[in-house]
Amino acid sequence: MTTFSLELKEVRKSFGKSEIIRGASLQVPKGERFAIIGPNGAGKSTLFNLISGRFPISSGDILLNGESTTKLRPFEINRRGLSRSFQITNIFHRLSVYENLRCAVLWSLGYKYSFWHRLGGLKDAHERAEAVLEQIGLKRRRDITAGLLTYAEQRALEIGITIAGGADVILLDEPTAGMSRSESDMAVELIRKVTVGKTLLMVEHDMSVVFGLADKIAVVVYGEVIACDTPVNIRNNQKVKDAYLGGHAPVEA
Amino acid sequence: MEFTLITLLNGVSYGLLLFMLSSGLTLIFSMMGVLNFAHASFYMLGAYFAYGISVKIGFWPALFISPMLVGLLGALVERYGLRSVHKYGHIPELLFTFGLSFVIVELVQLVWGRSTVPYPIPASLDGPLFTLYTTTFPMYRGFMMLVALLMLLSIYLLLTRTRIGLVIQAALTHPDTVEALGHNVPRVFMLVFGGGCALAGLAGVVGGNAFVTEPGMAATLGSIIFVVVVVGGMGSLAGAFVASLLIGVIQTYAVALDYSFMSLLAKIGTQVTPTTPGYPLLSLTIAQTAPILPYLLLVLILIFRPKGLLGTREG
Amino acid sequence: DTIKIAYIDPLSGPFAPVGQNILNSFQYVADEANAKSWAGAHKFEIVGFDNKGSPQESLSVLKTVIDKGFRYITQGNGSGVGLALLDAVNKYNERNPGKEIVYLNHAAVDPDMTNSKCSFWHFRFDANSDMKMEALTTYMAQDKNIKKVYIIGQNYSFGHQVTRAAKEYLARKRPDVQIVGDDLHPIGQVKDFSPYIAKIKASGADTVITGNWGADLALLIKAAKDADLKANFYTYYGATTGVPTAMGAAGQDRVKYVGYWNANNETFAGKDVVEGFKAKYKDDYYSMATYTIVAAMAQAVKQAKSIEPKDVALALENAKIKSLNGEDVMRKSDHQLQQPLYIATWVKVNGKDVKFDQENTGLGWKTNQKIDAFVATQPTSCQMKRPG
Amino acid sequence: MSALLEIKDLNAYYGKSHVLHGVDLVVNQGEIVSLLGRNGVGRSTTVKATMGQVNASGSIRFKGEEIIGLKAFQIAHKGLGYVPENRDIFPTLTVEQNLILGEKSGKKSRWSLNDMYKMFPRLKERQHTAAGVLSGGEQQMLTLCRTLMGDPDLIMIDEPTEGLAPKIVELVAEYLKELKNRGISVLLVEQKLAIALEISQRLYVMGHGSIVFEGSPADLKANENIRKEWLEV
Amino acid sequence: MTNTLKYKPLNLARWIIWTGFAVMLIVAPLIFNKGGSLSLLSQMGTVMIFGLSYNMLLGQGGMLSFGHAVYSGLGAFFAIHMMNLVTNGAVNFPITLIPLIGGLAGMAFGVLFGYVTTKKSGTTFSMITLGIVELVFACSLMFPSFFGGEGGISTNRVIGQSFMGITYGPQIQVYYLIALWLFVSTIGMYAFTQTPLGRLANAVRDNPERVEFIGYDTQWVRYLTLILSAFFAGISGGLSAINFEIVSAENVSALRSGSVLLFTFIGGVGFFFGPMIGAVIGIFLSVMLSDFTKAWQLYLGVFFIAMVMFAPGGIASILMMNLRVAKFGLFKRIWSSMWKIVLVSVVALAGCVIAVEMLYQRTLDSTQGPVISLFGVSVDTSQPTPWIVAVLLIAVGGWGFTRCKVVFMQKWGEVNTEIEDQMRRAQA
Ligand SMILES: Nc1ncnc2c1ncn2[C@@H]1O[C@H](COP(=O)(O)OP(=O)(O)OP(=O)(O)O)[C@@H](O)[C@H]1O
Ligand SMILES: Nc1ncnc2c1ncn2[C@@H]1O[C@H](COP(=O)(O)OP(=O)(O)OP(=O)(O)O)[C@@H](O)[C@H]1O
Ligand SMILES: CC(C)C[C@H](N)C(=O)O
Ligand SMILES: [Mg+2]
Ligand SMILES: [Mg+2]
Repeated sequence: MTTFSLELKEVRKSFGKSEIIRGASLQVPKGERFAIIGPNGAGKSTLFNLISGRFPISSGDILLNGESTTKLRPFEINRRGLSRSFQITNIFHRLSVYENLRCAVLWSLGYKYSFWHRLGGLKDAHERAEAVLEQIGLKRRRDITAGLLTYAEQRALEIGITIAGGADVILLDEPTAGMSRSESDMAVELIRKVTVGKTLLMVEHDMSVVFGLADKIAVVVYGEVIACDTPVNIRNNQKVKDAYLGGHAPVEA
Repeated sequence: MEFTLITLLNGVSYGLLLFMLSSGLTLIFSMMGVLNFAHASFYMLGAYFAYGISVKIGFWPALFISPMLVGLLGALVERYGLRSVHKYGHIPELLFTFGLSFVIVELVQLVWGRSTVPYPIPASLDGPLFTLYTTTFPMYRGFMMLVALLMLLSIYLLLTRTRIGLVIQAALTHPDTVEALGHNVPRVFMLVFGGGCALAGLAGVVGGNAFVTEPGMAATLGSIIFVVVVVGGMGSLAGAFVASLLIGVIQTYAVALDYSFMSLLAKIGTQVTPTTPGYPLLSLTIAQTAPILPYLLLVLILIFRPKGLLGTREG
Repeated sequence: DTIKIAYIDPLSGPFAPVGQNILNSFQYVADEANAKSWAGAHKFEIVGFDNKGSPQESLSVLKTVIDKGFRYITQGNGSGVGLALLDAVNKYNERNPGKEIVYLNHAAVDPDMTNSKCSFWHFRFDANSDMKMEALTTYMAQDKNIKKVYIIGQNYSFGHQVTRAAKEYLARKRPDVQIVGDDLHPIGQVKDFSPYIAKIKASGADTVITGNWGADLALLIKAAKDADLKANFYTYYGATTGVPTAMGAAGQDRVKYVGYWNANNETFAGKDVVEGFKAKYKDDYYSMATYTIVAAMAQAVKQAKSIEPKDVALALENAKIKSLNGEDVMRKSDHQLQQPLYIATWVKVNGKDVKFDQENTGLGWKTNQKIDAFVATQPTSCQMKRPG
Repeated sequence: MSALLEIKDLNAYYGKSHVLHGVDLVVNQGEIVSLLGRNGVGRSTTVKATMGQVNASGSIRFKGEEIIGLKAFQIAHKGLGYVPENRDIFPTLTVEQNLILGEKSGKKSRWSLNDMYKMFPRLKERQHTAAGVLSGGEQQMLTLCRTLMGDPDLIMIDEPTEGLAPKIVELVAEYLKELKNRGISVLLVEQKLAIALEISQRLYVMGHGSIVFEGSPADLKANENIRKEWLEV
Repeated sequence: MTNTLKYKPLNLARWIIWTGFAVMLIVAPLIFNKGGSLSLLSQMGTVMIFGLSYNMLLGQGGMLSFGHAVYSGLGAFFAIHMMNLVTNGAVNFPITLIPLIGGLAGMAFGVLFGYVTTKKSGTTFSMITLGIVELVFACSLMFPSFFGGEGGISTNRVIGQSFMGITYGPQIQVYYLIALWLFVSTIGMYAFTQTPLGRLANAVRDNPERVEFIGYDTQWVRYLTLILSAFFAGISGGLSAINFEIVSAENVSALRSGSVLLFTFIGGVGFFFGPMIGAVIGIFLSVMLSDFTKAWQLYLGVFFIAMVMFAPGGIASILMMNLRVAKFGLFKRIWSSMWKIVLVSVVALAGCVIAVEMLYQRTLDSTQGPVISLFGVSVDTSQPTPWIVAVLLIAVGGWGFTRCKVVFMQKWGEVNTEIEDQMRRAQA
């Protein structure tokens, strides 16, 4: 049996009395790009929160590269190579763009909680941060305080922080929300570029992004994965149409 | 038996005074997020105003006028001071009230001098309410308890029958949005702060003559009421109530207990002498630890139940 | 020349009222001394410095006043501060020979300061707490109604000393009296004394001994009245600023104090000072040590023909000082002034033996007994190092 | 048809930066008007300025009255409703409390809580949940309903469909039409051209802080240039 | 609190700054050599270390502590007990290194208490620290053998034989000891801001949640930062033990903790050197002012309030803003309106001070006779003239202030907009 990058087994999650995730199962092979779609409130972001360790799961199991992560805390999961972005921008708004990225690479380069290294002397961290800066196209905004960036730039930085640590499983939650058509086209390019050879899981409502980027699409409805298939098959799946896409499928695509 | 009952009564009435003070603080703290370090100063102002007024026209008018005045002053402080600081965040707000407490003490001394003022208990309330075995329970303490309970009731009604609480909580995170929905946020803030101060003022009117009215009265009550608010759970009036009583009773009883590890060990036959290692700790009586109990409670509560006793949210 | 004395005591914060009153007392007496040339051509100048009631702050003030050229300091409010100052003065004098300073203690009464920690540079003009307890217990010994005694005090050096002495001396003089309890509470922090009163009540005590002062005493007595505790209070500091007002009628006939003086003494000695002080400051003169200190200093500089601290200190040793309570002697062996002590009770002013009230309450202190200096005197363990 | 909202020569500033340079815009009674434009051209600013949340000069008349310079809550009481763009729900309050806060004191609303729950049953399911934990889309629904509770005559909605599932987007479009049928005017700020074209009577396109196009959906569809220059990149 | 440490001078500039700092420390006592200023300087030095260590928490890590004095205070207690042990001959240890004992003790308690406090952040953290400081303070009276009760523990710093004439008897030697430690600690704490942990503390301050998702445990970041900060606080405690030769309960009090918060805030938490300015001003106000006037607490309170209301970034931010203006060569544009506003403020201030002083005379010190000396002039408060003067000064100053403020704010705004434009252009 091949190990998947990420595997959910009958995951359940309740908040108080309401069960939000009702036995979701999913298998993501290495190096594939997955999109997750589903109605509002279906539990997509919650699923991400469970996978990344933000919330503990109620039952079931989550395997990252074949190892269970359900007992681990977010930073431990991150150290095992999973990194995520947020639906609502979540950056270090008072640090400069460059510092945001440099913080994000420190752990993976093994600097831990060091207070005996001089930041300025860490060549590898510097180079890595600069490289990511280049990739996300914020080179010219390098020394701006992150809080002052425009919305789209902040979204790009959000992605930058997520990938900077070099994790090989990446979770993106609505990376293009609030972007205009052209901006989201650029974002798609960016995502495509930075996830080469990595496993990607992405929540999106923008169908052009979903169908443009994903190798496979998983549909979450009421806390369950009701379908998981190639984009073509999903587009023609009646269940998905009823639950999610509505009358005319991808309008803007 | 006499001792137990009277101590309980003492504890409860002390607790209720704490509640009077902390209710205003809870209100301000929970709603506006302002840690009002000057709260006890407003308590002091209440006492001094009441003294000034009662000398002229008697205690009963003072009971009403003084809290009004303090409330008005609080509202002015909010309007011309806190409001402009609000945008910088909570730490500056806190520091503002911190500085204010200095200023108030000084002003009070300027007006009334540095020593105790003779603010007496009104004759009609002076005397025993009832006698329990041989100990009399003063009428004034009964009055204090009554006022505290009335206060609890009226705040409760205010909070549950109006939307003020909601407006303020919402305005804490999104003031613009609340305003766009048609609520006059600045005015509500001013009212709440003024109201909270008025409550402190009322506590001052009642507590000032029950104890002493002097410039140091604010400093000594300052931190204990923070303990009450936090232990009760920030934002929970009921919590503040429970915590006040709890702390009042614990402290009162602790004072009465002369037990220590040493006496415990003596009971089981081990004698402790001053040369025993850890003697200072072993010989400490519960009575002597009374002053730290509230803080110990605070730390323990925050570690094991950061929401506070009846609180609903953290931090 | 001018004899500059730095008064280092609390002038702000909770203990400011007492500090201010005593500063005024000093200045009043100094004015009088200057007007009447007590010290011949020399004049007194007493300047107040605020130590905010803290030992550490006091040491920082000490540095300041030394820098400003003061060679005499006086302090009294709080033995904790007193001990710290004593230590600092000793160290300074050791490190700066020829520039010594002298510490005139007007009220810090921890006995240690003239026993194990005694110093040539320190003179105490108040009676130490053991002497006061000696006098107090001597008085109490005569009262056969006293059967059960409760001791309550502030939890610091002075409070501890009072508790210890009370137990010791009562055991010696009245072995039949039972100590039914003793308590130490944090200083200046207790708002509500009713639990302590409940405890006292439960113990069945008929007499309470306390060294409490300031609000701690006022609140204690008030709480006793509320709970209808029928016990007498033997205090050290019933006459200090703030206590009379807070006590009011509640303490009538029930509160006594022991001190080196009482305005309503047998001859009303010091009447002029009390009246003059009241006229000038609208306040009561009770800190008679101020008078003794100025008088002693005047006498010493005249005798030494110098205002150099070392000379003055030597002249102070064994000095016989005429003060308002008679002729006092500064004992050479430990620099503890030997003086008579008074026991007085809080009663209504009657114009006869109780002329002066306090804080306009209409109540004043009636002298019960004047106890001669030799009765109250205590042995000392002082081994003083005198400058060579 | 009379002009309900009439904006003339509106200039607005954030601190010292001048964002709007003379915006003219009219919304008539019972009309859905869309305000389009690229990111950052100042559409949200226009709406915020109308609501009194941004420093502005010029003229804004609502029901014939000048409202520029009034405080936001006064403007709200005149009957203007505003749905902000970034899901400004009150996170610590429950869904129901959020809705209750939408009501204005001393005014009878034509909408009740139940109307809202009927519109979005999802909200009813979550009514006692703290709004902060709602999903992105649920929050969007909540802000819309909250403003409706205040019974506005003109509702200004800033990007209501962001983060909503395609099916819900259609639903929102339906409801906006429904609002219009009930006599409520709508000023819609949108990113999704399709919806704007579908439901609005008139459209404005903004560029660099002023209006560069005004016309019907048909006009815009016909006008390739405007679309190229001002809406796409 | 914004741009922490954005200020990155060139390496050369850095060398100049540090050397300048060292030179300043060396010559300060030569310049300020009036009686008493030496002990003032010594105090400032210790409080600077304390403030800087506090800012590691507040400015860098976003942790608002109400109990920082616990670490400096306990450090001081251990240092002083160590000194007493040396005096008794129980151990042998050089005085010069005593602050290290304080630091280690502070650190040890950082390890102990920090474990509890840093579990939480935000208001909960603040409240636990308040609880801890009150606890420790209350304990200080319960264990007099360690804390010395109300009177504290005294010591004698002149112990052991002198080393090259250094006995630490004279204040000047103590000053240089403090200066040395200040210099070393400042370098240490500055270096900390440039380490991975230091930067992560910033990240945790800004957004603790996200930090968890880049591989770090926020609790550890807070905990380690606190431990290091407690170490430096302990050093300052050890130095103050040497300086005062006494340590008492107030060293671990909430009041002391509050004042370091105030000083640091006044200095400016947004800049590394802010707390140093705060220490200078704070010590000056609380030590000197109380010598000059009885109304010092009133002034202190009003000063704090004014700072909080009008300059929440602290003195450092005012300074840096002006420096920035100067750097862009635009200072001459605001200069004319600036000196005017300063002038009228001084006038109004003088009026207020006169009024306050006279008021104090009339109420609290009425017994001392109506004459006081103000700025070296003796004034009779029972006459109307000085009152009229005071009111006039306030009126004129106040009126002038409102007038000048408008002009100044406008100019100030213009200049700063221009600067920001320039900066933006430079980046674009
Ligand atoms: N902490 C929580 N407590 C209670 N309910 C929660 C919590 N977090 C999420 N929920 C609920 O779980 C459901 C799923 O939320 P989630 O954010 O996962 O949805 P989503 O699929 O991401 O939707 P959207 O596309 O709108 O973002 C929602 O109904 C939400 O209210
Ligand atoms: N609070 C603010 N302070 C300073 N500038 C701001 C602020 N808010 C917005 N701006 C600037 O004003 C301009 C107009 O912003 P606005 O939010 O109105 O744009 P928009 O058209 O709504 O775009 P979006 O699609 O991003 O919502 C932008 O350039 C933006 O950077
Ligand atoms: C002024 C006095 C009340 C001080 C007290 N006697 C003490 O020694 O502490
Ligand atoms: Mg989501
Ligand atoms: Mg917008």
